[in-house]
Formats: sequence, C-alpha cells, structure tokens
Amino acid sequence: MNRAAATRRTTLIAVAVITLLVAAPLALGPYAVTTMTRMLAFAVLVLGVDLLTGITGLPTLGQAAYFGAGAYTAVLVGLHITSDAMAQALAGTAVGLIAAAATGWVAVRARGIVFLMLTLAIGESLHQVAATWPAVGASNGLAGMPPITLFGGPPLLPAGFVYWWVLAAAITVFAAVTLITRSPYGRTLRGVRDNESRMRALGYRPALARYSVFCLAGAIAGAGGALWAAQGRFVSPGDLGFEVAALALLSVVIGGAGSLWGPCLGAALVLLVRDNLSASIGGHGPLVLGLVFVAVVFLLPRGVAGIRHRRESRS
Amino acid sequence: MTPVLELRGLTHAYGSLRAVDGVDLSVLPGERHALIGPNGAGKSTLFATVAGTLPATGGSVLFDGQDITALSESERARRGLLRTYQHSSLFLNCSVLDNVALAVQRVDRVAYRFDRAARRFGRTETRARRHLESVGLIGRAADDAAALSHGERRQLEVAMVLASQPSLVMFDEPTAGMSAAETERFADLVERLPDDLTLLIVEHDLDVVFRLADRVTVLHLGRVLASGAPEQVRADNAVRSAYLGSARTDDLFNGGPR
Amino acid sequence: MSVRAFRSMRPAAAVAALVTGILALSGCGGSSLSQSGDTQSSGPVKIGLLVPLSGVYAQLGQDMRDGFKLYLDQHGGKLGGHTVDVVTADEGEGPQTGVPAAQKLVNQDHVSAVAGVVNSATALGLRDFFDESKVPLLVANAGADDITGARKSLYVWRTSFANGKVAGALGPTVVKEASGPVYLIAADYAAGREMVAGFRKTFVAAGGKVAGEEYSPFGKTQDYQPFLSKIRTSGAKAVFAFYAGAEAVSFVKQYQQFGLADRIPLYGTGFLTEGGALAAQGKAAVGVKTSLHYSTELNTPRNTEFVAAYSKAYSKSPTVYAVQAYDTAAVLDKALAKASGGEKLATALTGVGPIDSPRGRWSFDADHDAQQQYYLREVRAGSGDTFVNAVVGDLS
Amino acid sequence: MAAYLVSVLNGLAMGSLLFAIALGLSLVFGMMDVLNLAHGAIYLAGAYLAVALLPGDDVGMGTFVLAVLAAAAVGAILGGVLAGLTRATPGHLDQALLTLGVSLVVAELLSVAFGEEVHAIAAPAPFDGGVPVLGETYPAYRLLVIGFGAVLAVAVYLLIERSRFGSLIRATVADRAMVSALGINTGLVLTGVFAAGAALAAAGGVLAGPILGAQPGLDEKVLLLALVVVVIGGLGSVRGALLGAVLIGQVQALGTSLLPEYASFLIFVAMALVLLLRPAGLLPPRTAVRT
Repeated sequence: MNRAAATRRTTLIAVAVITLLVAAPLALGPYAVTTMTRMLAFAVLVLGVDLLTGITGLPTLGQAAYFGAGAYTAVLVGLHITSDAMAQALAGTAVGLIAAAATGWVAVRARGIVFLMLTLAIGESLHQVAATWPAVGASNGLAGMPPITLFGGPPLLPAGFVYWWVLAAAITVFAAVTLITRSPYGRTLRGVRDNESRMRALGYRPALARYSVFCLAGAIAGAGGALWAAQGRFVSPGDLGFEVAALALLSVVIGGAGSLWGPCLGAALVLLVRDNLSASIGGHGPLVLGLVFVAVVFLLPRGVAGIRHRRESRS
Repeated sequence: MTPVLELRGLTHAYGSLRAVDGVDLSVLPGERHALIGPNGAGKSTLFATVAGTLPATGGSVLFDGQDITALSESERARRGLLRTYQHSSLFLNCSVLDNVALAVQRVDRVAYRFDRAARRFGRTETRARRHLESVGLIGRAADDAAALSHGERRQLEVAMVLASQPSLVMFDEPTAGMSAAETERFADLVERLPDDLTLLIVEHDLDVVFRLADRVTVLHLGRVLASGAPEQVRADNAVRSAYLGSARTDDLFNGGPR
Repeated sequence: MSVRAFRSMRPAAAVAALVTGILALSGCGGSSLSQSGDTQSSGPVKIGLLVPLSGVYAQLGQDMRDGFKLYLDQHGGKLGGHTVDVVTADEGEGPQTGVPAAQKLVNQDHVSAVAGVVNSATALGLRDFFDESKVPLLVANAGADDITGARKSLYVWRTSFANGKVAGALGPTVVKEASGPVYLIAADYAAGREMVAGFRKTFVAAGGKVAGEEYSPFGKTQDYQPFLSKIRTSGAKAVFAFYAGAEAVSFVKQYQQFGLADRIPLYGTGFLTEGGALAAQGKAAVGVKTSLHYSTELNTPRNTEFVAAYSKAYSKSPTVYAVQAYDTAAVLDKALAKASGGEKLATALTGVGPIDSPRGRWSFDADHDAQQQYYLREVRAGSGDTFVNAVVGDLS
Repeated sequence: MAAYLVSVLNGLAMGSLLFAIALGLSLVFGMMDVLNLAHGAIYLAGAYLAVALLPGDDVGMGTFVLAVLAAAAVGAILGGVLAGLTRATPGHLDQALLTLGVSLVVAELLSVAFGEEVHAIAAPAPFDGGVPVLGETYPAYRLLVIGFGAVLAVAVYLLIERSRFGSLIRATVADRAMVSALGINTGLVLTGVFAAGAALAAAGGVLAGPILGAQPGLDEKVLLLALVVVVIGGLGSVRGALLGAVLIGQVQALGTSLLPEYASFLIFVAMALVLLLRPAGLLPPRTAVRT
C-alpha cells in the first residue's frame, strides 16, 4: 500500500540523517562542530516559527523575543542556580511559554499583516528591555556562564559533548513537533490556516487555537534559546533582535513552510551564509542573504506553499 | 412541543435597507422546512443571521426554546445548529478526510489532543470515513479538497455538517451547481436522514423543495409572504405573482406577446 | 520539467549545498572531543585580527586594520623575530557574529593570539572562551570597565582604554572651566552609562554640581531636540556628553543648530569628535573639548613621524583606533620575542614593559589595562577646510 | 512651558517627513496588499544621492531642489522595477520577503558604493541658520520641512480625494477586481502608484538629509517608523497616513521630552494600543462590503 512504502522510506531517511549527525563530531574539527551546534539550536527556533507560520499560517517576526528569553533564562540559571543542562533547557522552555502566553493574547486578536506588525512590536519591545535592564547586563549581555553538565557529570568543555546534548534535545523537539503536526491538534491548526470562518461554523474557537499554538511556539523558541546559550555560554540583546526573527522566517520560507525538515535545512543554510560565508566576502553577508531571498521567492515559487507536495511523506 | 427553531420579529438591516424585516417563523422537531423566494428576497441574510455569521439588528432567535440571539456563531454550532455554505467553504489545502475529521474530532472532544497521531484515534477515524461513504466520497479520502469537482465539494460540505452531530441543519442552496444525478443522490441522502434531525433548506429547485419539504415558507422583500404545506403554498396567488413578477399569471403559461 | 519535479529538486539541492558548506568548515582534523589545546609550531606565527568589516563599526575596523598593517610593514612583516601571517575575521556589529568569528580563528586557524574587538559585548562574551583556550586576546578598543575589572583574565589584555578612566580624566578640568552646574547626557547603553559614571565620580569629587542627567535610546534616536530643550531649560552652564559614530554626528550638529553651541560649552570623551565623526560634523564641532589618550596634533617627534608614515601609506590622517591597533602590534612584537603562543605568551605579556607609542609612553597596569596619559583636546580649524582636535593640555 | 511647545513644533517637522515617506508605503499596501519592506532602502538611496549631489557645507537652494527632483526620478524607477517584481510573485508572504531581499541588496550596494562612514548633508543656503522661535533658536530648515509637509498634505489630499485619478486609486484600494472589471488597466494604476510612492520616499531621503544624514542601517530605522505610521493610521488610507505621521511625530518629540526614560518603548506601546482598540487603524480606507 502506498502509505506503508512512504512511511518506510521516510523512516529510512530519518535514521540515515540521525546517524550522520551523531557521527559528525568524530570526523569534524571543533569549529565545524560548534557551528553545527549553533545550527541545531537555531533550527529549534525555526521549528517553532514553522509551527506558527507553516502549519497555522501566522507569519511572525517576533519569535526571537522568546528565543532570547529562553537564552537569558538558561544563562541566569547557569550563573546562579545550576549548571545542569536539562534544568536550563526546561527553565528556558518554561520562560518562553510564559513570555508567549503573557504577550500572545495581544497578537492573536489580529491576523495577517497586523499580526505580523504586533509580533514585530513585541519583539522590539522585549529587545529594548534586554538592552536597557541592568539586571540582565543591559547592552553588554550576560557572560561568564560555567560550562554545562549532564546528570551531575563533569563540565562538558569539549565542543563534541555539548554538540551531542544539543543534538539530543533538538531531535526530541523535532519528534514532538512531528507528532503535533500529525495529531488532531495539528489538523485543527491546518484548519485555522485554510479557512478560519469555516472552523467557527463547525463550532471551533479559532482564537483559542491561535493562542495555544502561539504559546507552544514560544516554548519551543525558549528551548532553542536555552540550547543556544548552552553552546555559546553567553547571551546579548542582539539574540532577540529583529535580524534573528527575520532570518528564522527566511529559513522557514527557504525550506518550504509546512514541512518540518525543510526549514531545519533552511536554518542551517542561513546561518552558514551569515556567520561563515560573510567574512570571506568582505563582510557583505547581507548582500548574499538578500540575493538568496530574491532567488528563493522567484526560483522556488512553491517554497512558501510547499505544504501540498509534502503530501506523501507527512514528516 | 416546543419548536426546534423559532424566529420572533427577526430583523437585519444594512443601514436603511431592511434585508430581513420582522420575520416570524417556527420549525418543529424532525420537520423538513423549505425556505423559498425570488433572488434578493433576503434568504441568505436571514440564513446568516440565524447561524450567527451576521448579527441580528432586531427581534430574537430561539433554539430548543432558549434565546441564542446574543451567542456567537461557534457557540450556536456547538449547540447543534449547523449550516452549509452556498459557495462551498472548505479546507482546500487539507485532505478530504481531514475536512470531515475536523468536524468529527470537535464533537469527540479530541480537537486539541497532540499526545497521539490522528490515525490512532480509532473512533473518530471510522466515523469520519463512514460520513464520507454516505456521500460517496470515500474514494477521494486522501486527495486534497481543492482537487474535488464542484458537485463533489457540495457533497463534502453536506458530509461535514452531518458529521458534527447537528440537531438542526440549515442547507444553503445545497443543489446549486449539482448535476441531475448528484441532485438525486442528495435528495435520497436527505430522505434517509434520521427523523429526529430537523432541516431548514433554502432552495431554488422547486422539484427538490416539493419532494423533500413538510412545510414551505415563502420570503419576499425580507418579509414572510406565506407559510404552510407545500400544496397550499403552490396554489397561493400572492406567491405566484411574487415569484413570476407579472400581474397576469396566465400570460406566462401560454406564451403571450412579448 | 513539471512544477512538482522542480519542487522536489529543491531539498536535494539544499542538502548538497549544506554538505559542501560543512566540509568547507571542517578544514583540518583535530577532534572536537578533546579539550581544544593549542598547537606549538615553530614556523610563521599566525595572529588573528578580529575587527568589524561590516555594519556600523566598519569604519573603525578599517582604521584598526591599517594601523596594525603599518606596524607590520615598518618591521618587515615580522613580530618578535617570527614572520607573521595575519588572519582577518569579521567581528560584525555585535557578539552574534563576533563570537563565532573568534572561535573560527582559535579552533580552525589555530592563531597564537587575537587582536582587535571593537564591541564591549563581544569582548565580554569572549573572555571565558579565550581563558579556557589559553590563547591571549589583545582588546584594541572595547572599553567596558569589566573586561579588565570583574572579568579579568591572564589571557585578556587591553591596549585601548577603560570607559571610566577616559571620562574620569576630564572631571576636574570641567569643574575649573565651567561657571555653574553641568548637564550629563549619553546614549543609553553600557558604555554610555560607564562613561557618565566615571566622569561624575571625579567631577563631583572635585566639587562640581550636576544640573541633570539623561540617556537617549541607543541606536534609535535621530532627533535630539527634546533633550536639547531639556538642557537649555535646566540652566546648565556646561554639558558633558558621550556619543560615538553616527549619533555623535547628529548630536553635535543639532547641538549647534539649536543654538546651544555658542552659549553652553560642550565637553565629552574623544569619541564625540574622532575621525569620520569629525569630518561629518565640520564647523559645527568647533570649540568642543574632549579627553582622550591620543590626538593627531600631539607634537612629539614619535607622533609626527607616525602621522607622516600613516598619511603616506593610506592618504588619510590616523585616528585613535589606528593608534590602538598599531600599539597592539608593538606589544605583540615584544611578547613574541619571548614565546610564540599559549600560556607562555600570556606570561610574556606581563613582562612587556613600557611601549613607546605615538600617544606617548604607556604600559600595562596590574589589571592588564593601559596606564596612559590623557590629553585635553579642542576642535579647531585645521589646514584647508578640515578640522582637528588640537591638544590644549595634559589631564591628570 | 516653551520647551514643550518647541517639541510640538519639532513633532510637526518629523511628522511631515514621516508623511512623505509613509504615504507610498500605505497606498501600495492598500492597493496590492503588498508590504513593501524595501521602502526604507529606497529612502536611503535618495539620501545617498543627496550626499553625492550636495557635497560640502554651502548648498544653494537651486541645487537642493534639483537633488530632490533627481532623487524622485531615481525613486520612481526603483518603484517601477519593484512593482514589476512584486506583481510577478504570488502570495503576500512571498512579496514581503521579495521586498526584504531587495532592501538587503540595495542597502549593501549603497554601502559598497559610499563606504560605511556617516555622511552629513548641509541645509540649503537661506535656511541653514537658526531662527528664534518661542525664545529658543530653532533650525530654520525644519520650518521649511513643516511647510513642505503642509503643502504635500494639501496636494495629496486634492489629488487623491478630489481628482479623477485619485478616485481611481481609491477605487482600486477598495476593490481591485471590480475596477479591472470596469475595463481599467489596474496594472498601470498599481505601477504608477508604486513609482509615485517610491519617488516620494527617495525625495524624503534628500529632505531628511540635513537632519538625519545618510549612514548604513538608517533604512531599517526609517522602515520601522513608516510601518508603525501606516499601521496606526490605517493601511491604504491617505488620511490615515497623515494622522499616523503627525501622531508618531508627536510621540517621538513630545513623548521623549515628557518620558525620556521610556522613549525607546513609546512608539511600540502607541502602536499596540491603537491596534488593540482599532485593529484596522484609526482611519481605515473605505473598502467594498465583502459578504
């Protein structure tokens, strides 16, 4: 039956990709592994944005705020409470959820461009808070976080171990989001994306669905932030700025909104261009990103609506 | 017995235009009630005001004896007052099965569950497939709603409404754009519906109306012109002139000078 | 080719691009599972130059690259007897791009030391990384007090300045020259607050009175009229301001346009009227007095010779950023003579002793910060239609 | 008290600039549902053009006007190109991203051409001094800008609300399909408005030159301000853009002088407040009743 074949093919690919990722630190040098760790943490943020923009059809420019909130929480926990990576990740996720819940009810009252503008306003406001609040280091950010430890073990100094922790967490988030997209709740979100008035006519409260997915995406962004801090052991207001949110949205569009592994690939490519390629071309990274933006929109018109061709592999 | 649906002086005005002007109507449980009238009589506006898509500017709507005039559209749907759409309003980027399953999962209260894959919610899946079978779309379950023909979309619309376990279904011109065969299938489907289900159908195809309806109400310029058994309404002169618009109705029948 | 086929090609193309990207990154081996130690090599010494190539600070990055290169050219491309291979990385506008660039220099390019860093947040963010990697970092601009204060490290040295000290040097002079209370205003970020705090400490200690204190949103204020009106109504007799780059241009020009320049004298730290900012401000900056550890007008033989060499090489006059990078090369020249990397190079830095620099003789203090002479400067018309920061006197 | 009055006056000056810049952004969105994120970059192109055409400290009024017209022409061309590009892409998210890509490219090319440092532009000859206003010296150039803003507002009001072409624009904003059904080439109208809006933004770059100058990153700041103005005023309406511009001008000037420590939040708080009370903005355009 076509369905069984498709599932087997998808799981095969998934296993191959995971083994490739797990083996990476054995083959690659510390800098490459550090870069891949940052890509994984950024991909977790992008998964949150994909859940919001790809699955539920709500384009957002404010998820960096919750990503930053998670990162700041992880560093504060690392500095003052415990260096246990699990605790930091859970704290980051929780703060991301709370921050999204506290600010989300304003945004979900609107849709389309006005929703986009509200998320932009939330993002910029939280960025200002981080940049001016002395308790979180104001514009210098928070540094000096001790290296993370797992289950009370020794501090994970070498890049490879940190990488494995971030990989494990990222895979967990990926599996969770996959489950969400295939669950009845995922179906409800797609319903809100396609035809909100019909959902109302069927007895749903679309605002509740939008608010719940906004909080969920905030939690995922918070987790991404915590993983970002686990690797960098440092956070600054720039981590929740407009640029990070725009790059996350771009990653979703490059990868094809609605699919899950597409945007993760998009995230890796976008970071590769910003952090590694930019230096070698005289600091004109944004020029390359701009050209990539335009190319994606023209050459891959279905990039955004790539949902449909994902029909057979429902990953 | 208390009527399932009762309208008391229901009004909806676009500014000074009173599209629905003080309509009184009652629909008894299990009744197949048809609402007919020439174009622009206010049928769709009345429909939307009862369903809650449009707010009433006057009068009240009672459902199972309770006043629901102030309730939102989704609240009325949750109480069992469901409607279909004249221009079918579906989830085009979702599969046909998903379209129906969305209705079923809300009734089964699993719409916000994300602990297990949708496939493994057995009861919801089977009931969704059963509704698809009843409208003959089970073969298209995996296709996208956008890939359906106009007639098939109308049938999917019906399946979605029935899947929500309604106590009152409001059909908005269900056979518009359907082929003769599809209209026949729709009429059979309505006749097979359980007797405790109450129907309010807005329809132009008078053959379908007089085949299905227990009672007929004629709407003209936002007001009820006549209401009663199908034969009685068919014979009513006021209805004929309102419908046919000419003073001397016999001209129409023997091809008078044009 | 049908759209569906075209679409399915996209993921394959993306995977290919990503794999080549990763391979390009991997470069050389050195497993990432062991603590990243340094590799001693007798051959040419690699020095990392981490300066902004893009974004708001790009102009400072250019000056620093020129300053560093001038010292190398003057010494045949050798520091401490080793031929030097300079690896440049883009710090960008902040730690988001600065931190990974530094990690590339240390982990992949295996440089013996890194010089540069304009942004304080980047410097603070990198402190632990350099401390653990046992690779010396020579901060050539970032002025945050903590870099050589609370976050001090054997591997972090600063050849530029500390925010508090530069501003503090001006305190007593303003008490003498101002005939009344002084208004304090700065951009609302860490450097701005540290500058104002440093100035207020010595200013109040010398008996000065503060007329008011205000911070304008950093990076978001284009129009200073609301603040200028507040200054006028506060009755202040002088103003101490800290702004840099584009904000310095807007502030000084609007200070003159709103008629404050000729009635309320403006004081600040040197960054208010340095390099590109002064050129854009033009005659609006005339009369502004600033404190800094350098000026092109310092008439010492060492400085005149340096200014001549720099102008000949780059047909523009040097800025304090260029001098700071030039001195960083001088420090490395002395330290590399004793050791070529790692902990030994760091300990060698402690014994570097005084540096004979265009800004005058200076040396590292116990906190690895630059112990140096600050000068009082005033903007006056220079040759042609240019303007310069003339040296008026030494500050204590 | 005089200080606050001067702030109000200054708010009008900034408001005039914002109106010139935001108007194009609002109309283009109203007509094509396209959020033109490249609007800031077009403004910056105008500013850099002014740097190229008006070097040095003394600028004659004639050359200044010439620079404004040249920038308007360049803006119109850029606007036309952008109109063509955006109409070739389906979907609003695609169009917004396309314009964001174009803005990154334009901004980066400008910094390659003009370098990274800050450029200042001198005010034109008769207006480069200060003028005593309410006991304070106030830059004369900003009074010129207020004058320009008033003239522009009246001209645009007459064009949009009273002329035949204006009714065409408003109709296209209301219901583009209906207008094209009437046999009018809405494509031409869209490109025309897009080009006119971009010309205004580029001209705004020159006009704001003496106050804001030209440097990398200014495009993002101006875009953010323009977006807030159009969203508050009501996307697609001229009166909305005018009201939004004056309001944000005051929030920036008066608000900053009243609550300096919260200055950085004021704009976003104002926007969030308006969107909460009136999601469609204060003066939304009249759109067709779509049942």
